[in-house]
Order: sequence, then C-alpha cells, then structure tokens
Amino acid sequence: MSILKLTGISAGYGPVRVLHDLDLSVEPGERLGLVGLNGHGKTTLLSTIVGLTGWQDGSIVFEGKEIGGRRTHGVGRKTPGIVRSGIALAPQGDAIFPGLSVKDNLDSGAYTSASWRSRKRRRDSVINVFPPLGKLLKQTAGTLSGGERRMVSVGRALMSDSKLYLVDEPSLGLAPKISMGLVAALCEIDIGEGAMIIAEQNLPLLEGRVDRMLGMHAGEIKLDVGEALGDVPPSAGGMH
Amino acid sequence: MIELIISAAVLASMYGLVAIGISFTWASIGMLNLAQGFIFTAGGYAAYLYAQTMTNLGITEGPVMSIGLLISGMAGSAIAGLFVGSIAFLPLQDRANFRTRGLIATLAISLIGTQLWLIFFGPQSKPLPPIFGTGRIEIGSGGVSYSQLGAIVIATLMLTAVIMWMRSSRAGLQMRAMMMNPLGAAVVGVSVRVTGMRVLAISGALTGLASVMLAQTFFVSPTSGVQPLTVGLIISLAGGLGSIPGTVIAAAIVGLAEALTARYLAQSLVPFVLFGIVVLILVFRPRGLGGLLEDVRE
Amino acid sequence: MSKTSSSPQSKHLIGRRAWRPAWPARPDRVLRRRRYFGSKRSVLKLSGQFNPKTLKREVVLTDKKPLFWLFGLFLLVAIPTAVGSERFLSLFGIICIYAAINVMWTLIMGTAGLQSFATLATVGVGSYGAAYLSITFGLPWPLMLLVGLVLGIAMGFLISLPARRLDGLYYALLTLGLSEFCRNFVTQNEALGGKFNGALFGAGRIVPSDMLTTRLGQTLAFLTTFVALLVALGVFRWINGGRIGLLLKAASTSKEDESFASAIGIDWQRARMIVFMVASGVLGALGAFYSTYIGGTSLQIFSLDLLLLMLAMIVIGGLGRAEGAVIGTVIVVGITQWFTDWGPWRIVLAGALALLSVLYTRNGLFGLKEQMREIRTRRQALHRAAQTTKYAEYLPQQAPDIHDKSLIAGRTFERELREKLRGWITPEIIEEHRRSPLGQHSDHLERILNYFRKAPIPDKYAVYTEVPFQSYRVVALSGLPGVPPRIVDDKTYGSLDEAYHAVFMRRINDLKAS
Amino acid sequence: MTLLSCTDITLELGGRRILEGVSLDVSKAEVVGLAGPNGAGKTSLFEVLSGRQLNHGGDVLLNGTSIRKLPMRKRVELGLVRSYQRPIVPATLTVAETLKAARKAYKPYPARLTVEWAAEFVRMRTPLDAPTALLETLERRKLMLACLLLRDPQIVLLDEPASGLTGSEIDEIDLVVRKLSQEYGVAVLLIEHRLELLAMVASKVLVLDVGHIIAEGPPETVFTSPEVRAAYFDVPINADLEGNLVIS
Repeated sequence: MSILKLTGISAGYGPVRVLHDLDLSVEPGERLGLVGLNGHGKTTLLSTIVGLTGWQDGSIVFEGKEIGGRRTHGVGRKTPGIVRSGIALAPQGDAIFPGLSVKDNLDSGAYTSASWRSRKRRRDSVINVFPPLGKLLKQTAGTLSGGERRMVSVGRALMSDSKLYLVDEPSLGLAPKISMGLVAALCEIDIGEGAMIIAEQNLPLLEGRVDRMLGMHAGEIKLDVGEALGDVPPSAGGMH
Repeated sequence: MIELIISAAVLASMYGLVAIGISFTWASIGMLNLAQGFIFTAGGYAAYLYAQTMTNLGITEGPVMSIGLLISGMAGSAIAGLFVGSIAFLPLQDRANFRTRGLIATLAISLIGTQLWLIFFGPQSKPLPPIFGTGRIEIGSGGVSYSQLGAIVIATLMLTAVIMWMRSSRAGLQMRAMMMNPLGAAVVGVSVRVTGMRVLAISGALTGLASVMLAQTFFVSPTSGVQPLTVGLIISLAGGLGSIPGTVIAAAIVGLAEALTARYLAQSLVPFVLFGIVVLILVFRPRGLGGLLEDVRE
Repeated sequence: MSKTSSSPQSKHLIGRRAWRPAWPARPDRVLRRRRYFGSKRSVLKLSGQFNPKTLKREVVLTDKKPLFWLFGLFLLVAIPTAVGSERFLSLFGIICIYAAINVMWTLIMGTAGLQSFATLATVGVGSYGAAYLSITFGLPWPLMLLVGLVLGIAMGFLISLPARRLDGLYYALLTLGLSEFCRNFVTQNEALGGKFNGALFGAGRIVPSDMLTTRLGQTLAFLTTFVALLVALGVFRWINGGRIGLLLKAASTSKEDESFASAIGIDWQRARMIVFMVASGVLGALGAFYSTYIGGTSLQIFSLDLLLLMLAMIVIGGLGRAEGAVIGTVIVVGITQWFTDWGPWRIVLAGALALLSVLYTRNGLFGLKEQMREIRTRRQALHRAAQTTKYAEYLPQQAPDIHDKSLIAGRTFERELREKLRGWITPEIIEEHRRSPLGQHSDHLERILNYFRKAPIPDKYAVYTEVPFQSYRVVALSGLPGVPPRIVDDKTYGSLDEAYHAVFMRRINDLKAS
Repeated sequence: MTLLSCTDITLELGGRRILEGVSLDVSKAEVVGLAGPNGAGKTSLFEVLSGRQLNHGGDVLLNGTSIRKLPMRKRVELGLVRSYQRPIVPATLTVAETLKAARKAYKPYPARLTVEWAAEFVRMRTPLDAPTALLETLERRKLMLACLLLRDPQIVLLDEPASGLTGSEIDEIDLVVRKLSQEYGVAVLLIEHRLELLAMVASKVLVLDVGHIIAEGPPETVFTSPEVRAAYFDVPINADLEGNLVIS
C-alpha cells in the first residue's frame, strides 16, 4: 500500500489555480525527486499535502487516512493536525524561529510527546547529519548564515518521528557547494519504511541520488523530467 | 522610605501582572487585547460573587475564603479571556488585517462590557473581604501590611512560575515559537488557535489575580478596569511589546514613579508623570526597553 | 541623462522607431467630458465601451457615487428642515458635527494611514482654546474658528512628531492616551473650568442665542453644522482625490508599498505629515465650531467612551471611506441620542453593531457590496469549474470577467481541436512524416501539419541553416523585433529533412503536453 | 567617465559585518554585473548605494559629488534608481494609477506621453485598468521598470531582475537592459545569480564573497579564475557550443 496517495488534486491561491487535477502516489521506503522550473507548482504541491494553500480540492490519503478534501478558506488551520499525524515539512525559505536558539529551534521539531522525551538523542542524530550545527547550538538562529539556517530548518523536520518527509528546495539561494552537501546529507538519511519527497529546481543535484524522479510542468506531473524543464539545461535559464 | 518602596513594589507587581498579560497576548497571537480592562473587572466580579455566596453560607474569613477568592478571581478572568478569544480571536484569526480588526473588536468588547457590568451590578463599588488578614509587620520606622506583603509575594511567585514554565516546557516552547514565526509554528505542529486560546486564558488568569488583589484597596466597579488597562498598556509599551524582561523593568519604573509622585507631588499628577515617562522612553527607544521582537516578527 | 546637459540620449533620436500614440477613436475613451470649474476633475465619470454583439459604442456612467452623494446630502439637510422640531434639528446638528469629525479622522486613518486616536484630543484643544479666549476676551465667532484652526495645526504638528519614529501600534496607543491626558489637564486647570467639572459657558455663537428659541434660529444653527460637514467633505475630496491622495495610496498599505514608493521618489512621509496637519487643522476648527454651536464646551469631548463610539461609527460605515464615516455616524448617533430611555443598552447596541461589522463584513457597510460580489463570483466560479471543458482555457474564476464571450468560444474550439488532433498521433503518422516531411500526406497528417502552421510566431520552432546542406539546427523564434531566435538544443542535423522532422517531433511533443 | 563610484564601503548590521572595504566604479552606459553566493552582501551593497541604508562607512559619489548623506528619494531625483529583488508593486492601485503616481512623485512632472513611452519601452502588455496586485512577476517587474525609467535616470541598479522568470521572459528583461545601456547610455548595475546572463550583457563583473570583492574584470576572466571557482563555483564548469558558460 502506498504511504501517500493524491488523486485529483487542484489547488491555488485566490483566483490563481496552480495545480490542475494531478495524481501522485508515494511508496514506503521511497525517495522521490520532484523537478520543475520556478512557478510550476512544486512548492504548492508540498503545501497542499499539509494544507497550507489558499484553497484546495481533491483527495489526499496518508497511510489510509483521508487528510485532503475540499477547502476554500482557513489557510493552515488543519496543518498542525496533519503534521502531527506524521508528515514533516521543511518549507521553502527559512521558516525558522529567529529569536530562539538553534537548540530550541531543533527541539520545537519534536512535537509529539514521545519525540519530546527523546529530544536529546534526536538532536544528536541531527547533528550527526549536519555536523556544523553542533558548534552553533547556543547561538540565536536569526544570526545564522543562509546555509546554516537551511540546515536548522531541515534538521527541525528530522526531529520528529514522521513517516513522510517533505523537503522544499533545499538548494534555493545557497552556493552550489553548500547545496550539494545538504542534498547529499538528505539522501543518506535512513528513512526506514517512511518516504521523502525532495522538490528541487536543480536537476543535477538529485540525479542518481533519489529512487524516482518526477517532473512538474504547469501544475501537472510529467513522467519525463526533461520535458518538465522545457528542454533547457536547468541552470541555463534559456539564455543562449 | 520603606513604605514608599513597599507601595512601589505593590503597584509594580500588580501592574506588571496586567502588562505581562497584554504583552504576552500581543507577542504570541498578534492581537492587542484592549478588552483587558473588561477581563480585569470580570475577575473582580467573580471574586465578589464568590464572597457573596460564602458569606451567605456563613464563612467570612479563613483559608477557604482567601484561596477561594484568589482562585475564583483567576478563573473568572480566565473565562473572560476565553470569551474575548472566542469572539475576537477565533473568527478573525486568519482573516486579512487581523491586527486592526482584533484591536477594534476588543475595543468594542470593552465598550459593551462596561455597560453590561453597569446593567447587572449597578454603578456602586463592591468591596471584597480581606484575603491576607488585616495585620501589619513593623520594620524600622515604617511597616508593611499583610495584604501588601501577600500581594508582592503571590505576584512574584505567579510571574516566576509562568516564566519558568514558558522557558522549560513544550507548550512554552510552542508559544515562544508562535511569537517568532506563525507559519513555521504551524509546520511544527503548533495549532495557532489552541495555543492562542491557551495564551488568552493564562494572561486572563494573571489579570484576574491582579484584579482580586487590587480590589483589596480600590474595590470593584464597572469602570475599575480602565486604570489598570491604561497603566498596563503604558508599561507594556515602555517595556516593548512581547519582551518579558522589558515589561518587568518598565513595571518597576512605573510603580516607583507612581509611588514617588503620589507621595511627594500629588495623586492627581500621576497620569502626567506616567505619560511623560512613556513618551521619554519611546523617544529614545522607539520599540520600548526590550522591544526587539517586532523586528523579529516581521 | 540629466535634464540640463544636452545628452545625446534624448528620446527623439533619429532612427528610433516612433512609439505609437493611442488614437482617440478607441471605443474605451470618452471624448467629451464636463469638468468642475477651474479644476481638471470631471463631474461624472463616463466611460466608453465596445459592445461586441451590437458592434456599437456605448457610453456608460461608471461611477454613480456623485449622484448618491447628492441625494444623501439632500436628505440630510431636507428631513430636519422640513420636520423642524427642536429635537430633530439638534439631533441632526450633532450628527453633522460628528460626521465632519469622523470624515477628517478617516482622512488621517485611511488616506494618511496613520493610526492616530488623538482626534478628539485635537477637537477638544480647539474647542477649549476657542471657548476660553471667547469667554475671556470676547472673541467673535470668525476669530474663534481661526483660533481653532491654528490650535489644530499646532496640535497636529506636535502629535505628528513621534509618528516618524514610532511604529504603527505604539503610535496608536500613545495617541489613545492623549485624550485621557487632556481630560486630566482640564480637570486640574481652574481657568478651564476645573471647578465646574470642566464645563465652559458663554462663548460666542454664530446664531445669536436670543434667536435660538425660534424655529428659524434653530434651523439656521443646524444649517451651520451642515456647512461644516460640507467643508470637511470638501477637504476630504480635495486631499484624498488629489495628487497627495494618490501618492499615499501608492505608499501606505504595507512596508513593501513604502519601499516601492521610495524607489520611485515619492516623499510619502512628508505627504503623510501634510495630510495629518491639514486634517488636524480642520479638526481644531471643528472643535471651535462646536464651541460656537453649543456656546461653550464640556469635558465629555475628551471621554474615552465617546472616542470608542466614534470608532464604532467609522467601523460600522467602513474604514477609509467618507460615505462610510457619514452613514456610520447617522446610525450610531441616531441610536445613542434618539433612544435615550434605553439607558446603557443603546451603547451596548452600538458596540454590538461595531463588533458585528468587524466580525462579518470585510469593510463595514460600504464594503458589503464588494464582498457580496466576491462571494457571488466565487460561487459562479465553482459552478463553472464543475462543467470543466467549457471554460477550459481560462481559469473558471476568470471566465465571468471576460466581456467578449467569443474569446472563450475560440479558446474552447482550439482546445477541442487539439484533443482531436492528439488522438490522431500514432507511430504510423510519425513514421510517415519521417519518410517524407514534404509532399503529399495522408489526411490526418495534413491536418496536423496545418494546425502546426498556423501557430503564433512567439516560440514557434524554425530550422536554422548553419552550413547549407551540411548542418541544420532547430531554433525557436522570439516573436519580438530585435530579439534573435534562441537555439533550442545542441543537436545538429545533417539534412534539411531530418531537421524538418525534428521540428515536427518537437511540435508533436508540445501538442501532447498541452 | 565615472558616473557612480563607491569607496571602501563597510556595513555592520546587528553586530555582523556585511560589507567590508567594497569599492566599485560604474561608467556611463556601462553594464556592471555583481555576482556572489547568497549572503555575500550584494543586496546590502544596493541598500547602501540606493540610500536605504545610511549607517555605513565609506563614501558614495555620483558624478563626482558625494551623496553619502542623501536619503533614497533625493538620490532618485539625481537619477540613481533601483529595483528590488521581490517584484513589488503597490497593492491597491491599478496600473494606470501606479504610473500616474510615479509621474507625479515630485516636481517637475514629466509629460503624460513620457509614461506611454516608458510603458512602450519595457513592452508592457497589460491593460491600464488592471489592478497591480493581480499582475504576474514579469509584468510587475516591467511596471516597476517603467516607473523608474520615465524620469530618465542616469544609472539603474537592478536586483536580480530575472529571478522568478523563465526563458523567453528573461530574454525580454535582457533586451530592456541592453537597450538602456546601448541606446540610451544609461549605466546599469546588475545583481544576478545566473552567470550566463551576466556573461551576455555585462562588460565588467564583480564577485562578492562574505562582504569582500574577490574578483573583478571582464566576465570571461572572472568566471574562470581559480579563486572564484574555489570560493563559489565548486562544481564542474562546461562550456557549451557558443562558448557561453553553463554551470551544471
């Protein structure tokens, strides 16, 4: 049985419709790469799964439980419940807590009482994945550099015992060197029977690292990744 | 001299309770609760009703009365806080312009609330029986009454407990997280609505505590919430909305200023002095004493 | 390109293609327009539109507001004058004064975007200053108004000082305390009637007090308040509809707007201050006018409850609109002054109205229409989304807004055509094209090719000859003059036929994807 | 002829050094590119040059006179304008009103025809009565550019004008930049992540890293310099057929 199954998902913000009737299913133990240009709905797809879009319609079945449905208002009202049912999201940009220390930021990711009790062990394992965070635990998150913030944000998502990890644009705004390291670390984490979806604009970062790659083009899923990128080398942006 | 310090400390702790409620509410849910005066009076009237019932049952003093008064005041204000939340916070929370709307909604609640107290309890002030007895401890030249001492001790204990709880527990971490970044908080499973109501109940309870203890000297009347609300606002402004250390310092300054003015100048000059202080602080630090949070929030 | 230096980069270089001016014959332009005398503002906003069905030009009145205003103001002045009872006249007099104050407050909160609650403080200062001077030195009423104006401007200047430094909310709270401060000041001050609980009597009146016992005098007094309201509305229109109003609208809703405004050189802080000072001046004058109207003044003007009630008026009508301020005032003052025997309940009612409008409307009574329209469009959109294909090429939400339904029909046809063609794409067809890209084809292939040929130029694929008969590449046309085609991939083709087929395959892929 | 120059700019925010000893010169009609990883201080340099950030060390000269103390709008009046990374436009106006606000921002007001010229120049394709809030990224950027250009600026600072755009949309922005510098002699200072865009339009490129300029010169030499590659592009570089650079 697939861990996540989307059927007929449409979603958007206000009058704008970003996703058009798309279907997707994710199997347990799978690492899925979602590739597509800016503005073609990768972030919206991830937001839809946790209920953060302006409006949405269609069925989202997570571990046999329906968490989607039709919704036209109340952005983010269902999100905490969905997140607690076992989906961890590392959102695009840094949705970290700038006034809290790195330690508190990581701890806030341990939101179930079981993971809260074992937060120390979990923190250590996150630091194993991202060694630079070890030295920064006491520092206020607002003063970190872009790469460190992204590590905190991803690390926070790893603190919970989630079944499904959604990572949105881990490379966005980072120097290639840093984003390479970040993606490599993400792809080495043991997710067991869970699954992970990485949305990424930069195709070569994911190539060969994930189990399956899907392209997104104009709010629809394309099996052919090249087509989703409009046959243009990903970072060339069409300038020839 | 000692009396001066004591009365300053009493005022500071009472105002501090109200101000921290306001400051805390603003920081975590982004709503400036101008119905805090209504919540304040609600606590006073709840305690008054409790005292009435007890007196009818024949109990006029003793621990049952004292603790009951405190608890009923806190409970009354917490319920009023939840009531304000369910009217002004839950329906508006994810609408556009929530800040302005929340401000107006709480103002309207306080307008209505005052009139409702007037209708149900009449314009007269209602006294409360003493909580801490009527004794007095003499220290050197001056002295301190039990009620003053009790007020200071209980306020300090409550504040410390709340701050400690905020620092160490998961719920506290969630509240602090929500102050910083509501979206990020939603992503880590913090429900803005549940946490918001929790915050309103807690700040209501703190206000209720202040209400019961201030009622020892000032009694309860429909408009008795105005003064604490104004001073609470001044303190939370001067301290920087959302900053607990800033609020505590500002409360100390304001309490001292009020006590000094009342003693050496005139009681009637108190509002001028307080206003002058807050203007001075804001001129030099536009975000208040500890107000760094605004930057962080945006 | 500074203005002074005769730079060679002036816009009228030889050889530069002239930009195209818009011809006046466009149906959406209205040629004749009446303007207010001495200004560029037009009396009625007419607009032309082209009716795609009748193929005729139509002139429609886009903005019916001026007519409603005229009608409403007529009612406001006609009803009390016609009824003529003293209670009615004084009620409407108070309504007019409060409405004038609220209109100015709207100017501060809406146009300038400053959350100032010091309105009543300014009014009060004007009122007390004028009344005091009139009682002490026997100032006549025109000088009282002048004094009020000056005091108001001075007050506005003082209050606006912290606005530059303080954040919105801090500023709001600071000004909220100001009227409380003023009230204390008056109670402490014996000269200002501290002994009589802040009441001053015997100030000059516009309508002499011996006339006030007659119906004529009462009507005249009411008419002066109406004139005051007209003045306030005029100031509002002058500022809000003028250049400053436009500049502030570009700047005042968010931090981003402020960034944009400063990037294009708008001095929004100065504009804000100007609006604030003008509005404060008028408020001060209105205060002085209040003194001349009731022949004195009282502490009630500084009370927090009155401030809250006025806020309720603005909120009920709709924040940021003059008509909202006026209607809100009529409703709230009507309730609180007319049903005096209800006691505290009328305040509760006014508060409840304000609460309801905050909870359930987007922006008061006058936001309702917009809100209803939005709800309707959303419902329509959902309905249309259900019948998917009809509006397929437009978002269902857009479809109701498209005036020319033939566009929708055209797009729908295109989509159906594409669906049909997509069904015809088979390996045999592709193989057929690969064998002979040019020449006679089967019917289906010919139709597909015809469809490809009429594709729009931008992003249309074309073949580019690098070396004749040796290497060809596929390019995509930019569709813009001056922009070269972009090369689509790095493959080169040895013959023209291969290149043709490559272009065909790309188009087939696009057709499949669309 | 140097139009805009800054010398030894240092900037500290919240105890962190954002910029340290940054100097640059921009001549008339020149396109200068500014590259560097995130957090290198590119946008902060723009904030300094445009006058949004006045608390900095060093000096900023426009046409040889110091504008160090002038606020943003004064610099706009002198012909130094900037765009933002986010495509911001006023939230409550229509396109026509936005252009009118830009025209009436300060005296002397340009003629109304200038607005049409500017809109034509950036190839705006939106109805004038459309609310700006509903515009797409490309149209937003064009509107912003039109508002900036209708005052005949001397130098335009563009902060990632291509971010959020796709292939053919970038072409359009690219065209505007070229036309500005080549036909109208306007200097352009351009922040851009995508190096191939810089390589196409810029005559000089500066690379910033952690607040320092680590390389400066024509694009070909800068992008291939080992120092820059070590600090920034630690990934293989392969040149495509036209000799343009594609980082993959």
